[in-house]
Amino acid sequence: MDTATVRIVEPDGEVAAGAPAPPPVAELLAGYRAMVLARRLNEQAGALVRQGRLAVYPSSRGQEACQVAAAAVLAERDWLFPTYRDTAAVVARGVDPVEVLTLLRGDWHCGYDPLAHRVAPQATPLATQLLHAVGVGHAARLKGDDDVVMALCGDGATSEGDFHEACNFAAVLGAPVVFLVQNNKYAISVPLARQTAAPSLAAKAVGYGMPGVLVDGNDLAALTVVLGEAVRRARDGGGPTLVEADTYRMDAHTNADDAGRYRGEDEVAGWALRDPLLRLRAHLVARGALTEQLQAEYAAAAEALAARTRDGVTRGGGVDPEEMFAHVYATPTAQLAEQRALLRTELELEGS
Amino acid sequence: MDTATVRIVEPDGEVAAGAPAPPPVAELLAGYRAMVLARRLNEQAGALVRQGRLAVYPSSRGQEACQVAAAAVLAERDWLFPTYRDTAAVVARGVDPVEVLTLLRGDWHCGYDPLAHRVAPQATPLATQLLHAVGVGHAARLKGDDDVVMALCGDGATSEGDFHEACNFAAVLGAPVVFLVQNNKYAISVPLARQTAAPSLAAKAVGYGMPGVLVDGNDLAALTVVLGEAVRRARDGGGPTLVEADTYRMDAHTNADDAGRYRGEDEVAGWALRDPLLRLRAHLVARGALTEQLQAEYAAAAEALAARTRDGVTRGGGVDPEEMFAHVYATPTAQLAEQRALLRTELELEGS
Amino acid sequence: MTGARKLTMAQAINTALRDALTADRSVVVFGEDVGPLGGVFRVTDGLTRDFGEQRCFDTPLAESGIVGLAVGMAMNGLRPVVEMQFDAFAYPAFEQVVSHVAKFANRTRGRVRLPLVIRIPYAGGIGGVEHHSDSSEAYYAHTPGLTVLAPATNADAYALLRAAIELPDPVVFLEPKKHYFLAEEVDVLAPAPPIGRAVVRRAGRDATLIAYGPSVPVALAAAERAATDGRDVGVVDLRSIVPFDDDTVCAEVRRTGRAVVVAEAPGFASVASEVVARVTERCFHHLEAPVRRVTGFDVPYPPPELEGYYLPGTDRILDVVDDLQWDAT
Amino acid sequence: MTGARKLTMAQAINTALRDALTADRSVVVFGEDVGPLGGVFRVTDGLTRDFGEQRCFDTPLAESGIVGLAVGMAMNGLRPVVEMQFDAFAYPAFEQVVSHVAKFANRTRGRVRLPLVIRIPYAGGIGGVEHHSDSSEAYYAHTPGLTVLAPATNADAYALLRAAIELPDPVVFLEPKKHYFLAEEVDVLAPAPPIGRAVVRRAGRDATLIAYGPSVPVALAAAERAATDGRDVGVVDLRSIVPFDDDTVCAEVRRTGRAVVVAEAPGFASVASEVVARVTERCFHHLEAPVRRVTGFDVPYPPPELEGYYLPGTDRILDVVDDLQWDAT
Ligand SMILES: Cc1ncc(C[n+]2csc(CCOP(=O)(O)OP(=O)(O)O)c2C)c(N)n1
Ligand SMILES: Cc1ncc(C[n+]2csc(CCOP(=O)(O)OP(=O)(O)O)c2C)c(N)n1
Ligand SMILES: [Mg+2]
Ligand SMILES: [Mg+2]
Repeated sequence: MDTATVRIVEPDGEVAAGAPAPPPVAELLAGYRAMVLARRLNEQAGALVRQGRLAVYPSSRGQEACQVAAAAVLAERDWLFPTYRDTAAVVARGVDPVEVLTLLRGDWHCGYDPLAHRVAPQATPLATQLLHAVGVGHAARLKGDDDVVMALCGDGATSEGDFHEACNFAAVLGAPVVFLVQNNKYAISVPLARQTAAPSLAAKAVGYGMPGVLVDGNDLAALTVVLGEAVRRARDGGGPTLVEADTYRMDAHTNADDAGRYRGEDEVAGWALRDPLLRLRAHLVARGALTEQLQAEYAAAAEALAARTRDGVTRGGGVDPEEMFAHVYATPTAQLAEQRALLRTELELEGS
Repeated sequence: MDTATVRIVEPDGEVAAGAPAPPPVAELLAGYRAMVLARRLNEQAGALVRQGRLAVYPSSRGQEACQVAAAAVLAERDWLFPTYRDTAAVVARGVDPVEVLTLLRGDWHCGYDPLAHRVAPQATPLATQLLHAVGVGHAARLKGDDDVVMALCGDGATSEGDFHEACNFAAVLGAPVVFLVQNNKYAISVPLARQTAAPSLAAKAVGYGMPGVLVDGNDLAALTVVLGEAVRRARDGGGPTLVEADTYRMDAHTNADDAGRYRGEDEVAGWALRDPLLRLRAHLVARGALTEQLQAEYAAAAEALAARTRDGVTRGGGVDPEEMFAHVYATPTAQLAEQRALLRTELELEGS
Repeated sequence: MTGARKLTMAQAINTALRDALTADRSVVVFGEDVGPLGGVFRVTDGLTRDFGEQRCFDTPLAESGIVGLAVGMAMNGLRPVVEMQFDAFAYPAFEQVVSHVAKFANRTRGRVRLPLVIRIPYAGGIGGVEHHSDSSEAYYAHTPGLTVLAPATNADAYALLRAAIELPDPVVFLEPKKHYFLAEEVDVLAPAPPIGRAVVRRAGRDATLIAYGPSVPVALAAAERAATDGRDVGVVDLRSIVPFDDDTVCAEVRRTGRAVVVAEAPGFASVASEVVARVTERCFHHLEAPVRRVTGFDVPYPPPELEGYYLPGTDRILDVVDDLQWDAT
Repeated sequence: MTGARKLTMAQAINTALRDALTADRSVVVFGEDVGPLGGVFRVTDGLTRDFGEQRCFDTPLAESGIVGLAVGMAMNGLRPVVEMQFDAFAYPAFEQVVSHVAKFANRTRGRVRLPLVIRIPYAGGIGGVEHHSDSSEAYYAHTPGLTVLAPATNADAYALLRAAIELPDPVVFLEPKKHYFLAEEVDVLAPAPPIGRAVVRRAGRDATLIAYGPSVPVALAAAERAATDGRDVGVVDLRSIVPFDDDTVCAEVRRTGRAVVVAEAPGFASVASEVVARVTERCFHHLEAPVRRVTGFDVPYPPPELEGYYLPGTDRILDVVDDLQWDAT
């Protein structure tokens, strides 16, 4: 396998020497716009946590290129399997942010309709969702559909047994899955060096007999090309690909985390220079494609998204205690009906 | 990583062109002797199953070179982690065959003292024991010991999550473990092609950042060199190695299996030509090292082993129903004491 | 018209799988060795040959992988029926079962139901070495969101598996492996019992034995022996552990006033504990004696030579029945 | 001399780990984020700094790996204390726990005992999102070979963890995470209660509440409220689920004739079921009413906004106490 990192746009916005052809400028503009929105969403969600409107928020600040590219390369009939950190990717895929944040607001475990959007619930138990992704992809093939599945996980999650089983199943079945590992260098506090001794996470592809690609995860252009290619291969029956995106988590793991305990400010500052937005902006401005006016439009769209998110989350959905019993089985068991009645009686007594 | 198969002695007994230096002839003779014993043990155990003395026996016929080499390269202070199929390796390590077969006779789960022999119980839940091996190795290092651990598993077991976690933990911790995968081409009925799409199982080492070696698993000389080298590296602080032995299970999975359902006689016949015993015998006879007299001595030793095994297993150990309660906790709980008393009363009533 | 024939439980389940594969294109079967070999118990014998590799296939050897794959396939419109080779080899899939299979419908407000079946050959009595005889039902029964079935007859094995495959919710289907090779009359055309209904296998006036799966024939044998001692003991077969049929069970116990729960699993925090607890809560004033348990001991399943001492047998059951404070009446 | 100071439960456990690391060179601590970060609950705060990387270290992110590593290290003479980050994230280790941790000593006729401790922050009440509030004790309690402890006070957390680390057998140590940041008086020099002993937290004449872990303070609060209503209700804190202290529990119940078991976990086939079953079996003729349960509902743990409706609270407990057939007396 090729162990060089695929990069198209350098941190300063220049095109890398010998790089693959970048995507069309319209695509890059759309991607830049989506990153502006994603960044704003990360900030807004952080603010909602500080205001006590969200219980917690795992931010993807610094990883917006991955978030946007993962959604952008998919067709509508394709599937996205996100983790708790991939709120921005789910929103980029078109799901309403207030529905997405239902989970973190604490109203319900998943606030959107996974089948309507072809977006799985944001997975918490690490790497488990990768197997579901393989199942969805394999089922598509059995049914004669050419849908592709984009499955996300972090660097830490690659250590779990389920990561191994998912990659292996996908390769043996030839399932149409693109595994995108966002290597943001930490699993909460644990640095990559304690996670693996491999030369790269992409190198793990060798052990499964599938292509592995290491890509600059802060370079939207490169991500779009690499992931787009992997999606095409999967759609054409070429099986799965493992893509490692070299990126960085700029914020703490969540608001509850104290990143100062395990990493220095210098390191973070170094990665700020590789920011995915600044880089693409410099590139598009230099090409004359990103005008002041467009920038203002994107900023306005981002504010509108933030406002909609803030209002929706603040308004809240209202919860129904009895919903606890509603979905556990298609037809509630006698036991659950009894327990639900008990709770109802309690609530009525309280209310009276 | 190097993907060529390491081979020293060809199936016809000739030394392979460009092969590494073979081990000293005395070592090869000892190895040949041990293989003769291992083969005889496999046959004897099979006979005991047919006679109803053993409940089941997973034979390693065809894999005797792996069985013998895995034990032979270890120092006394090293550890062996065998599976259900590695009875011959455990016996080659010096454990009494009757104690080893206690498990398959049905008297108790493990009939030998794992700590006295530094041989773990034969593992049934696939790949789980590999993690224990890493733990033993890492503990040795923390205690300042330079013991090495030899951990065995099959090709099928490499698909389990625990295989992945064990390799990864070993590599990250730099644990002194040699993982020996006996790729005997089948996991019960499932052929290798349904197990992995990788070019080889040894190639999985890349994803863990450890050396991976593919070796002819029917060539005792090559196994001794490759495993010996891996043990030395581990002892010297060089960390783990993944060794794939290319071999074949000549018998059915166990006596309960019907191999005709999933593989042809041709395939089996082809592998008979690569038999590990015939090959080394041809080699040693050609070198003039293996005399008729030595052959007779080995055969006699094998018969003695078989007789001892047969007699011991046939005699049986006698079981004590109350032993069920004896070891669950160091100090029996009040609940277990009560249950034990109940059983004792029942037995007394029956006896009276 | 009747579909009655003599079938072993392995054959009954094989027939159920065949009939389901035939009736519904979305049914798929997979697991370890279920393809050309037909499973280590031959339960899937001939399915790959007759329905093709796409409908019945071998997977790589990884149980979490198998269950996780089934979750995804169920999300995408199929009805997977997976086999765990033995009870203890389902444990690697525990996280997938507890954190996903059981919770997906609830998590998604019912939008993503997972119509999948996890078949588990379970329990002992076959002289298996360690890890081949666990009674693991308590782990599943304690996990909300799972339907847990344990047939005791070959007819129920057929009918309940058909119903399980049709259910929109995930089912853990526990097959008492010691029954696999015993033949019984099975009428595949007989009306199927609804999931969640226990059945009175033997009416009795004096006491009620409550059992499921492999313990049902043991309970029936005990009742038979009790009858020769002049005691009229009934047997209820739960069939479904979750949902639980309180009505059938409690009706019997209220009538007899005495009950013993029989199960192979270790008794502590078990399904048997639950039966004792809920029957006592509901029938307290009808009880002449405490509801008792005859279960496996609280030890790891013993080696083959000792399993006869471990398993609840008729003697042990009758001793406890004898102990149900008959003098007091 | 006294070692009394105000400590949160996180600090009490941190102190226990420190004292154990100091007392015994063979103790090692590892898991996810337990090193420099000090654990997501700061329970291992400062251990790597003070005892070095060899004694307290971060592992790769894999729970089966962590427990499997601990098994091997215990085989080779060390005493590992591992942390599972949250209850539901211990499920990937289930096979290692059930098939090895619980069975190794029995498998090897006591020749290889595994003196290891698996610490699990468990249960709810902290507003955690899905998978962060499971009460998973039944899975472990049902598995023979495990010792299962659930402290309810900071003093017990200290003393029981010290005892658990010294025990030659494996222990599942359940830490009620909602207690982590509540301070209480802890005397680290106080004589430690033996493992397997329940304690009467409050004597009562009329009825007995039986609880453990996070439900103990809830039971005590309910008893307090009952007292103002003129009912003298006692509280037993199990502390140890396995082994179970029948003597202490049954002595109380025989005295009061009425009992209610309180626990957060779903009730079906749970530890609470076991308590009902065994208390009923042993105290039947002393009971004025059936032993009842106030437990979590048989649903997946709900989202934060609903957990208040799910958790057993004082109202629900008092309703059930009121229902204990007082008229009959
Ligand atoms: C099975 C499991 N174990 C532990 C956790 C707790 N946990 C949540 S996030 C996290 C770190 C994950 O790191 P990584 O995979 O790199 O993703 P990132 O958070 O960096 O995006 C851990 C340990 C979990 N969610 N699931
Ligand atoms: C976790 C687990 N799953 C399933 C099994 C049942 N089983 C026993 S041996 C076997 C095949 C193993 O194949 P392989 O690893 O290639 O070893 P071999 O038997 O060929 O030596 C299976 C599936 C098991 N023992 N453990
Ligand atoms: Mg990360
Ligand atoms: Mg094999």
